[in-house]
Amino acid sequence: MKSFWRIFLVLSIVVLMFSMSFGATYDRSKTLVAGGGLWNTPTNWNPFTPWNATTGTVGLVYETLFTYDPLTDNLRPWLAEKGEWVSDSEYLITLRKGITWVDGNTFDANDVYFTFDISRKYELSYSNIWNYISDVQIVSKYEVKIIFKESRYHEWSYFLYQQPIMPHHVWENMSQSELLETANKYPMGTGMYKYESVGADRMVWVRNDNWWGNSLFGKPGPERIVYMQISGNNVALGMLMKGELDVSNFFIPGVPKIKSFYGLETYYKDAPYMLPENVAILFMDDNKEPMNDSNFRRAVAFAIDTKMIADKVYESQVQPAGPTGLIPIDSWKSYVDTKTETDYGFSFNPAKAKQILAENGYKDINKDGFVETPEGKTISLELIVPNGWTDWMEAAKIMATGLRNVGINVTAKFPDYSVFLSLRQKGGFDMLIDNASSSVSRTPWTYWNWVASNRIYTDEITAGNWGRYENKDLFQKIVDFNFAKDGSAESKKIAAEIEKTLLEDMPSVPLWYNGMWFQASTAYWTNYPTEENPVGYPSTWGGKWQIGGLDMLINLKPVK
Amino acid sequence: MSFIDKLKKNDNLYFALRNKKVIIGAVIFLALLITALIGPIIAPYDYEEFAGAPYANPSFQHLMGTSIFGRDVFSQVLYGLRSTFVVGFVGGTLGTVIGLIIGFFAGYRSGSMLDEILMMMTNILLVIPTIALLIILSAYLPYRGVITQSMIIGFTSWPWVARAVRSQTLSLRNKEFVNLSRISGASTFKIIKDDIAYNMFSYVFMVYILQFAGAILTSVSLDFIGLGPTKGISLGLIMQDAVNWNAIQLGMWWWAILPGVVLTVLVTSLYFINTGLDEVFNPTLREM
Amino acid sequence: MTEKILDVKDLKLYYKTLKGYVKAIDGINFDIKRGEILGIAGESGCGKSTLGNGLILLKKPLNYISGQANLNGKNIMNLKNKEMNTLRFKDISIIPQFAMDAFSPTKKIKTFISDIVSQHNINPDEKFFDKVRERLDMVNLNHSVLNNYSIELSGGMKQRLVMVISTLLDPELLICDEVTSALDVSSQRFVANMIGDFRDKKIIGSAIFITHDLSILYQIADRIMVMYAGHIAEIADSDTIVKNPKHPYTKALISSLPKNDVQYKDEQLSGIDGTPPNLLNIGEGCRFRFRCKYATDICAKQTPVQEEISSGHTLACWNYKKAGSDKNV
Amino acid sequence: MSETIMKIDHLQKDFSIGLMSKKKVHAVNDVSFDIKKGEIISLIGESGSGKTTIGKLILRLLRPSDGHIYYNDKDITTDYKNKRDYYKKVQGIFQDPFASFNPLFKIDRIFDMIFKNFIESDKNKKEKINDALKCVGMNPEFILRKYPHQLSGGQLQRLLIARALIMDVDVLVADELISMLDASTRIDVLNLLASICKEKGMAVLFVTHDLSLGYYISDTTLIMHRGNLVEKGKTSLIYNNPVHPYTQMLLKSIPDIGKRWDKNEKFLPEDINKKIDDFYKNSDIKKGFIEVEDDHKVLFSL
Repeated sequence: MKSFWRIFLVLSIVVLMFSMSFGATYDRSKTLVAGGGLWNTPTNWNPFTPWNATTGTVGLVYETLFTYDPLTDNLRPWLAEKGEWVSDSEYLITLRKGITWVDGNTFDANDVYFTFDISRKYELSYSNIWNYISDVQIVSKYEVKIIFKESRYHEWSYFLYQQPIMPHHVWENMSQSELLETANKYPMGTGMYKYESVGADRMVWVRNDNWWGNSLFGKPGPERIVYMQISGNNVALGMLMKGELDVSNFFIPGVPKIKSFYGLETYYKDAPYMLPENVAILFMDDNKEPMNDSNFRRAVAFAIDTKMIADKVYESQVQPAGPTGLIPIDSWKSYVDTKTETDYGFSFNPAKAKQILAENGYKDINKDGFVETPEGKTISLELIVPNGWTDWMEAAKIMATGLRNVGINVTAKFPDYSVFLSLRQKGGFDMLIDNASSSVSRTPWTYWNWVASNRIYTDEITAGNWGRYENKDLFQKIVDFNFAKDGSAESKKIAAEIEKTLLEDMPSVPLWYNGMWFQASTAYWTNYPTEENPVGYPSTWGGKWQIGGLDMLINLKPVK
Repeated sequence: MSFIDKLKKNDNLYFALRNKKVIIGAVIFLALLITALIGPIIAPYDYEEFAGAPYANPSFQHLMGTSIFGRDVFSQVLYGLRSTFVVGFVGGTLGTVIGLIIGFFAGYRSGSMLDEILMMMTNILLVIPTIALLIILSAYLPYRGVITQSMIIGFTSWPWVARAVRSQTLSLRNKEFVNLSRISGASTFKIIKDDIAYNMFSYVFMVYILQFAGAILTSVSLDFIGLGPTKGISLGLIMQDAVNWNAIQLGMWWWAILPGVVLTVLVTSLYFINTGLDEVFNPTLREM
Repeated sequence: MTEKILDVKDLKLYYKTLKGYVKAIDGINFDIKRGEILGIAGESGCGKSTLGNGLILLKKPLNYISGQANLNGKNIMNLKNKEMNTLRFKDISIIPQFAMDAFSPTKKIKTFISDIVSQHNINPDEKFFDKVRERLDMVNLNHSVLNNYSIELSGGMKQRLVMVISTLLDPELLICDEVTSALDVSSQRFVANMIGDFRDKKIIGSAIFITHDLSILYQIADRIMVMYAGHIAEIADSDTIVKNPKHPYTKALISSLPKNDVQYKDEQLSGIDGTPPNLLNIGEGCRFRFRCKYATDICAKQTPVQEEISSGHTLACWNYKKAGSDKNV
Repeated sequence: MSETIMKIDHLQKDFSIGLMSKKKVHAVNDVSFDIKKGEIISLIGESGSGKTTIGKLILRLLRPSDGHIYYNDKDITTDYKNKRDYYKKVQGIFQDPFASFNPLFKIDRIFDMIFKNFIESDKNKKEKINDALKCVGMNPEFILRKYPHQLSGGQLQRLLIARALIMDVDVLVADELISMLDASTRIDVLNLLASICKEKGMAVLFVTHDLSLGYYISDTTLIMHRGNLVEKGKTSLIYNNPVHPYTQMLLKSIPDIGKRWDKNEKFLPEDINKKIDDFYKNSDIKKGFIEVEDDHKVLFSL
């Protein structure tokens, strides 16, 4: 008994200290509590390894030359005042004047030069830009010129709002390994927020009141952002209901049903509630029978009831994908060739699926209810999604049922994520669903470059095209598209050809547009981005602040 | 001799059939077992079928309501109960049998090197949590079915059976009737069979019941933290689904709670049988 | 010597089982006077331990059916457990069978004692332990045993410790249930004598000494009560019981005991044929009649009543006169 | 009464404490005695004296650490494997009659086992059993085909005696045979045992802690103390003229019915060890196990 009390006492002291050190309470009316983009205790703020960095490191602290708003297709100068192609192979960046780093140093061309130059010197995540640029030059204190070997217009436009600029006076003397391995605690940037503190389950950012953009764009509403690590969507929902969480970027079942009871906002008031963010795609292994037959693959496409998935699994929080898979945002929509879509597109049509199968020799020979290959081999396929990805598991079950209904024997299976990853990268699966790099962007090139990536000639692949669909002609067209100026007639022509090939050959099937999951509580903040008030793309995920998250912060207004 | 007289001659059976706890437990258990066996026949829907409107309260059409997708929870429970029984039978049997064999040999050869080694193994396994083992195993197994899960539970749950059986064997081995058999020229095998194994039967039977219940509970907790079967359905998976899909926050108590109630009833029935049998086998507790 | 500490009247204590009642104590009458040691003897299952335990704590499945057990004039059978708690240890205490196995192996004796008395709202301070040491002296135990663990002590030492602990509050009545049975002969004598010592020094008021071993009882008990199958056969002072028993059962029992001058090759003692009856749902009648050679019709029909045949000598037998005249039992 | 059938020769049994430990306990230390045909020997000692161990050694349920046991001049400690012939003639009965029967089987099993393993033909099996049961005073009809829990302790012990009868054994080790029995029945069991000895010439090693019963039944008495045999000889000699202080103390502490203990005598069991030590120290004239009179030996020093 005595020892019990002793343990109890020690525990309570520990708990108390824990809550004192991390549970500092902030004035809620000046604090934004967010969640959905933090899955571990924050331990890294290194902009050179953005995939490890705590959300906000890029965007809130380190800023990019441009930002991008997918709602308006606006590539907006941010650190840059402007950027333009001064010739076919030269891009001149003019920087804003009067920007300082938080430590008081002036932000200027040297920092931009450093950011480019360091990736030439060292092997960094963005060093591949040196595949197509040949030099970077300081023109003046606020002007930098990039010289191109190859004018990859599309890739470049994406890079402009992806790459944060680093302060050269902090980083220039570091070795490659130092640069890549530092946790960079207390990151020092030019951005609207600064590192304040960190807890086991949270990251606290405090507003930089001297931010250079206050006069240009407006001062961000929240004095602090407490970014919570929330273990799952059910916890997030509970917090939203109680007003403990202001902005959630989780997929939360039931939101359509209850949002009005708890004063929750979503981007659209009614279905589809969420903006589209990326495309869930069905990949089929092109090196295996019968998935190596494009007719079979087309039949599969016709057999999937994506509307049912959207309605049942997502309660209409997502939209079924169009045949091209291109998300209907301006930058991608403008490249959809409607004629190609009509001529070669597909939709849920079991009869058509059966017809395609029958026409191409897939018949049920052994009368087990499922078709065999034209050579008479039985077909028994697995459709895999990671175990625990509950929405996809449900979707996969519906897909498998649909496929079985047209005579294709498919079972939905749920390996653990590590097993899934290994199968995805090394091959050996039959069918899988993935959405890894299909996010909205400045250009559909990012989508095609992933869904039909030409980097498939290694044992392990990481760049997409998981089915290892090989079509050199298509690969070349995607390269050509990159070289064609955005919006040019040529680029549209190439886009139509790419779409045609993908639809005819159907190496992968676009399924639905995963949402930019966003639910906001109006307990403390208002003026969130919505359909009527499209002030930003409401994302707080790592790497997405500069495509609208920053705008959301600038526009937030306290309730009181 | 009438049936009742015959019954009275077999004390254990006689008292078991007079023990309210055993009767109640057994009736519930058998009812659930039968339900599980004929589940797919009486289930109004398939467990993956979108049977009706989502968010539906329990009604005559959906005895346990529907899930967020409109699946019939009652049908899911009927199917899930089967897997739960499979886990209990396979996991419980495996755990008991392994524990029995190891505990038996360790006990019969107590003090020997064999005993030391077996017990060291047992003690090591005893402190390694099942969950840790499962996490490691899951990296090697692409999928886990109900059977795989049951086997894993069985292979990790035997140590305490082994310890208990060892001490039982040890105490039986020192009983004087063992010595009497020895000086009566009985073979070692016969002594092990008649004098030790038979006398452990009631004990082992109770251990088995506890293992059965334990396997079910372990499977549910594994299901719940996402280490459950990656295919099929079980009561644990239904509950995990309910939690994952916010049934509690969304007020769908029937989805989250009713499968749990069924499970609780099942496990409780086993504990009823167990405590009841404890009274039956242990004459000092026979009175009620 | 006339004040009755315990007065038991027609007491019935039955075990309730699924098959019916086991009539373990079935209408017994006796009393204990202050300063007296009453020995209770009988074969296993005769109800002697049931009686001892029943007086202290009625625990299921043992049920109180009827009758009285008046401790200092108060019927303790009707007391609620809470009220009984205030009496236990202080007014009535017990050394149960196997008590010496009850020591916790992980606790030092001193801690063990502290824990026990704390439960009875006694502060185990040094003053208290001074008293404990005083008592240890009395039973010839070294003070250092307090710092020992129970496994370091022999059975006899443990039994003496139990004795000290259960009499710390100077109980009026101490019930000793088979306290010598598990001991070696050499310890038996000391422990048995201790009971008498404690009584003489007025540490305990009086005692009930339960054992199956009549020869031990003869050494220490003032009076002996012989029980058979839930009934009392005979109560008398110990010399009378041993040398001039009247009840056929007592006679047979005494004559079956080995004497220090009888060897098999010279003279053969004899036991009692048969076994005690099953007490489950047993009916009327003398329960010894199945083994009794004087049994007549009445023995099967009517339970013999306890009858005081001379001062302080009570027995329950229809035919004791016939038996009494028979020398060759 | 003179033919020696079993010879216990410098028997030693050590138990090591724990598997790894080198510490040893001498459970039986250099014990020698003879068993003659038809003789009843009581082996008396308190708990832990090693008396039960000797019984188990003779029944070959334990292996001796040293010393020998000769049965009909054959050293049975060297051919440890061949037990069947030995068990035909040397048998045991154990302390707890209830624990001596496997509760799941009918009591007939103890007879079935011996018929199967020791007796060549099953011929007359039923008769032999019935005769033996009658001999121990039991009615076969009421006894056979019952389960152990349906019988009393006395009946069970008689069954075990009947079992030895059927086998017609030479030596019976009776370990605390009657200690679990009630006073009213124990004397009958003892009488039965003694009468069989006389009739059949069976020798009994009567292992007990009860001195008065030992006196009643035995011809020869052995007193054990902590693994050592401290006094042995004719029963009447030992009881009337105990020499070893331990024997003296034991005899003083038996409760004797009809004779009360001397209340004034300070009796402290703790004193005994000192007394024994003094006895050994002061007896320097006599060394070892020495005859003090005919058929009466005493241990004078270790």
